[in-house]
Amino acid sequence: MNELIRDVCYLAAAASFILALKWLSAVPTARRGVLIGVAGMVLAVSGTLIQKEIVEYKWIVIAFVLGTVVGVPLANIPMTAVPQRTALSHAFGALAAALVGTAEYYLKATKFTHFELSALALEVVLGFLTFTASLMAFGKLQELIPTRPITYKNQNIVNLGVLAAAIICSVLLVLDPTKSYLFPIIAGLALTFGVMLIVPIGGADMPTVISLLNSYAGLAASAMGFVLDNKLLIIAGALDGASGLILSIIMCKAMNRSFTNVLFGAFGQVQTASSGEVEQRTVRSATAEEAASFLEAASSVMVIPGYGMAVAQAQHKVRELFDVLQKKGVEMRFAIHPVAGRMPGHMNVLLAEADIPYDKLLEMEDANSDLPQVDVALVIGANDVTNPAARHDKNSPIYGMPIIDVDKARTVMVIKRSMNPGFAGVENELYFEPQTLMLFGDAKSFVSDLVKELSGGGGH
Amino acid sequence: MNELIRDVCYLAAAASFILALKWLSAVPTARRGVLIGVAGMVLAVSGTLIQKEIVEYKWIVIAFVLGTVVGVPLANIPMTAVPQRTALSHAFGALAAALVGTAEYYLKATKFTHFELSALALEVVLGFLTFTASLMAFGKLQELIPTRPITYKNQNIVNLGVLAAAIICSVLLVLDPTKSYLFPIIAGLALTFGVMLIVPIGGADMPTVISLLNSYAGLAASAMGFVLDNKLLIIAGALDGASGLILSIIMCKAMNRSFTNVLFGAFGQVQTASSGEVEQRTVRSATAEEAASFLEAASSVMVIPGYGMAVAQAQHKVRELFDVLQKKGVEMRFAIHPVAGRMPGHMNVLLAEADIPYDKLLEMEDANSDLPQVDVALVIGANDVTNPAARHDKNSPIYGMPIIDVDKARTVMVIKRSMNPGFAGVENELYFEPQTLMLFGDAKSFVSDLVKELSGGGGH
Amino acid sequence: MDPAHQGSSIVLLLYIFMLAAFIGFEVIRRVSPLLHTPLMSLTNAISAIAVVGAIGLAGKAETTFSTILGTVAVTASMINIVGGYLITYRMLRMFKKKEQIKK
Amino acid sequence: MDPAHQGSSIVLLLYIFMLAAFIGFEVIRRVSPLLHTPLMSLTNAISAIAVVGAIGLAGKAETTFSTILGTVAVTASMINIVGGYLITYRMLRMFKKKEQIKK
Ligand SMILES: NC(=O)c1ccc[n+]([C@@H]2O[C@H](COP(=O)([O-])OP(=O)(O)OC[C@H]3O[C@@H](n4cnc5c(N)ncnc54)[C@H](OP(=O)(O)O)[C@@H]3O)[C@@H](O)[C@H]2O)c1
Ligand SMILES: NC(=O)c1ccc[n+]([C@@H]2O[C@H](COP(=O)([O-])OP(=O)(O)OC[C@H]3O[C@@H](n4cnc5c(N)ncnc54)[C@H](OP(=O)(O)O)[C@@H]3O)[C@@H](O)[C@H]2O)c1
Repeated sequence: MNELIRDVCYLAAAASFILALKWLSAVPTARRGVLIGVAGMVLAVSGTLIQKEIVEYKWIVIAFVLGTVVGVPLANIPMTAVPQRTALSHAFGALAAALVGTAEYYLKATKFTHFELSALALEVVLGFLTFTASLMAFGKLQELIPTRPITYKNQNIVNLGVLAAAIICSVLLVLDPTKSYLFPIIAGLALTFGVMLIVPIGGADMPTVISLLNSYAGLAASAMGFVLDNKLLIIAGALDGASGLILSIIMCKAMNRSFTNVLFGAFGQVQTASSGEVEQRTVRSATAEEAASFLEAASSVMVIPGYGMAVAQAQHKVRELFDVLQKKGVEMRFAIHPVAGRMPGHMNVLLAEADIPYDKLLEMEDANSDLPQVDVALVIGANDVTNPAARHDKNSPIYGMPIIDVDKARTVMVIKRSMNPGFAGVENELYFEPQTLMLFGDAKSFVSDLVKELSGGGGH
Repeated sequence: MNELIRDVCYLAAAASFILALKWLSAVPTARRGVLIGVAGMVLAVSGTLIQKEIVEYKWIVIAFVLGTVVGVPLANIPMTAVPQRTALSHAFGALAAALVGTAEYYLKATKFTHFELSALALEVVLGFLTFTASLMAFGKLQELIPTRPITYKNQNIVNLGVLAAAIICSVLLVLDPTKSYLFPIIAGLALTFGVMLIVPIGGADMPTVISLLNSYAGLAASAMGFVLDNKLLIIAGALDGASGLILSIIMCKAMNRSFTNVLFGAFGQVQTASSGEVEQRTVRSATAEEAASFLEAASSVMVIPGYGMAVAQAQHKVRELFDVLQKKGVEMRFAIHPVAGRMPGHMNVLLAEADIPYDKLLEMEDANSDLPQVDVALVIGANDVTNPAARHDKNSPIYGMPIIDVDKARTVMVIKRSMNPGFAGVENELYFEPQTLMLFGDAKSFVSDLVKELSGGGGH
Repeated sequence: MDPAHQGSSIVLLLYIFMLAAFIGFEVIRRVSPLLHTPLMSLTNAISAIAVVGAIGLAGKAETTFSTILGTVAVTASMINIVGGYLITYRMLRMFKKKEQIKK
Repeated sequence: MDPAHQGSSIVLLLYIFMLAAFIGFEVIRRVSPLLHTPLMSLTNAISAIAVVGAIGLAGKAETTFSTILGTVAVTASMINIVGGYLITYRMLRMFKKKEQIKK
């Protein structure tokens, strides 16, 4: 009887998760998606708790309380910290899968079939490597450890060697499950490989990696499902695996990098900018006062936010700018590049946090078709996603990456702190165009100066 | 070993069918969809043929040959006969499912579990009722039997009684599988119910019914999958079931009828037109020559094809009209109502058959936003889908059905044979509008007259 | 065939049905109205998958009755397979863009 | 656990995996880029479904070792469940249309 209830709960939970993702696909239904996702999880947990094999609730309750106590603050971090939070929680998810796999092995190693043992080995290897890799990614994003890529000779060969060793040990274990001394070796190799995988990758490349790690964590859960003969785990894991994979593919496409290039560790290679001609070019810079007068005179303004806006936490000031311009009858919209910032959709959440209506956020294609009619394009802390070299300079490392064509606007203003390049490490020729004005300063304080100028001007 | 190969074949076949439907969703990939569908079927059949239980190939080969000999001509019918062909093939599909279920019952009635027997009963009931219902639908569409709905008092109660009797017998059989005398009764009741279901439905309502029958045939195959523990059958059946259901929902929506209304047999009730005011109104009619001069003078023409074009097989003449107008620099496009004709997508295939480029076919919404800029709206054998009463006359049986707003065009010309109403049986007030010209005649011969006038005129 | 195993097997089949039905709805909702008629004939061909069960009957040669029923069922399914795929392909060949027709 | 049954069971699980992965790809490909960050946190919460396996370990109390590992795993999953759903909901609450903000 309990089994039947559990089976029904699990079936309903699987359906709920599918609906959750389906409803998340558009803003009007998205919240409903989260609620049904919660319902699915409640069903899954309840269905498990009522099983008669569960004889001891003490530790479960303690773990629930502990998890909630840690989980709630982790949900209330500032939006700019979302990338590192995601990395951290992948680490937790992968750890859970790895530990369950470990315990299952020691409980009934010899009772598994070859197929089940292979799934278990996959679960443990993926779990442990995702655990340390996610922790490393977290460390780099939170800048607890140096973010710059650390490379040495033959790194790829050494890394693949470690992975191969883990796989060979797994195969041996599957063939002879009693060789339990192999298990700690496999776990150790997987943990090591996780660290080594991230060492050569720069902090800025983390988002693609995190997304892949999401995929791995999902696959580990799916593998657990094969071990425990649990369809819910298989389904939920497969959904996650697909999600992570798709997001990383999207990111790769938006950066015009091949997926294999990312998969095989070529990321992290420091891309040296082709600085052949060291020709001295001039840039025009402007003060907040001058910039404000441009904005005031414009009838339409397109803001291109980037990583700098996130770092400076400037989104709330940008919202003030939006309000003050709106009062003056200037239309301000936002052009969102798919990989602006450091994770997919990064800019959208930040701007939504600052209460910017989401119908003012344009996707890249729409923004590009409007830009030639825009008076002022205001770039706030974005760099690579505006670099026209991507369109024509075949030698540029970002050649072929789709960009926001800010240079088509009548006037371009760029808020950043210096002439330093962005993530890709290449100079941005946009800054030398005749219609470009550089507004040097921290994004937050510069935008707040603009707001002051504009409201001051409005008060006259 | 053979089992493993079969399992792999089935898994691949299931994946192929899914991809087939996915690729069918857009024209550029649609043909690839059919090919992978064929591949899936070949895989499924091969995987079955290599099983060691198959000891006798003679009958299988004979059946293959017979099936091919009948199947090929059935694929080469004129496009106008597609609705009846579809009905006929639903009958074949349902028959196959019902016969397999019958044979399985007599082979091992007592070896099934309750669940399997229930699935078997469902398969047989759905199979047999879909079989006769589809044959009836075929007969009505092919006009072998009278197409008009035949109704009598308490019809719904009688019908439901037959269905209930079939269900009760099935329950008894599931509870005691040895009562094999019940089986022929169930089959008989299901066969009868299939006939009775269609008797009260008019020929014109057949498409919705056919689509539902498609859904039933799919569900019967899925039920067979539960009986035979065959996942491929479950998946393919579920895909079909979903497809039929969705298409009938789409048709219901486009006719503004509730789905429950269709499901519970309210269709077929003869809709008596509200002929309260028998006011004598005048219509303007015109000859082919006059109509041709209007077309020649226009710069844009929108053709609204309907059931009449299909009946008259006028699509090739329409294509000639298209060519001759194009030569004269007149743009001719087509506005396709979702339920124009007698099955979903009917007009699209007909026009495609006549080599009209599919980018000239507009969906209803797009056509409606363009119509106010159109010089001549040429209605060819369409009626209900152009009736403005749907927009404002709350008493009209078609009130609320989305229509093509032909009355917004500068001039409207309507080719039909008489002032008779169309499928819904209501008068079309469009014909009394001042900008409307009636072109009385058979669609094919009138269009061919138009072509003659226009090419004659071009030769002057 | 102990009941526990039967139970779990039914659940598994229900999972498969649920997932497949969901895929069906998602995929078919997105089929362009332009292609609804080919869609009907393609699903028609696919539903002839009942052939798999029919071949089993016709080939196992258990009783004359089951062999006859199986043979009829294989024939009926084969008509749908051959007819369904051919007519779908034939319809799709008709859909051409302007440029393709010019050629 | 006769091999035949094992075999069939594996195939069933593979079917489920295939169908679920297909659904995942279809559904997630259609998520608006606007919502990619909430998507990441929602899938994160869903992947905490490993809790189902972890509860089994922590509650069966078979060995001290397995209970400890199970408890840690339940805690880790619970962090993700609570944190993941809450932050997703929090993010989504931020997305407002113009009219909604005015109110
Ligand atoms: N979103 C994703 O999913 C994702 C994933 C992987 C990789 N990436 C990569 O990340 C990059 C994103 O492009 P992006 O244009 O957003 O960023 P970017 O190219 O990294 O440029 C950010 C700019 O912001 C400026 N900045 C930094 N802190 C600032 C502050 N406090 N105030 C004002 N400006 C500040 C920096 O210039 P100064 O130092 O001169 O101020 C820098 O040039 C792309 O290259 C993309 O490929 C994104
Ligand atoms: N497509 C679907 O999936 C579907 C499904 C279910 C129901 N329906 C129903 O079918 C109807 C379709 O609307 P419709 O506008 O296409 O058709 P309609 O309303 O049935 O009108 C067809 C018109 O064509 C004329 N006609 C018949 N034969 C002709 C010929 N040889 N030459 C010239 N004209 C001829 C008839 O008028 P004369 O007799 O005066 O010539 C008739 O008024 C709708 O009511 C819809 O609800 C469609």
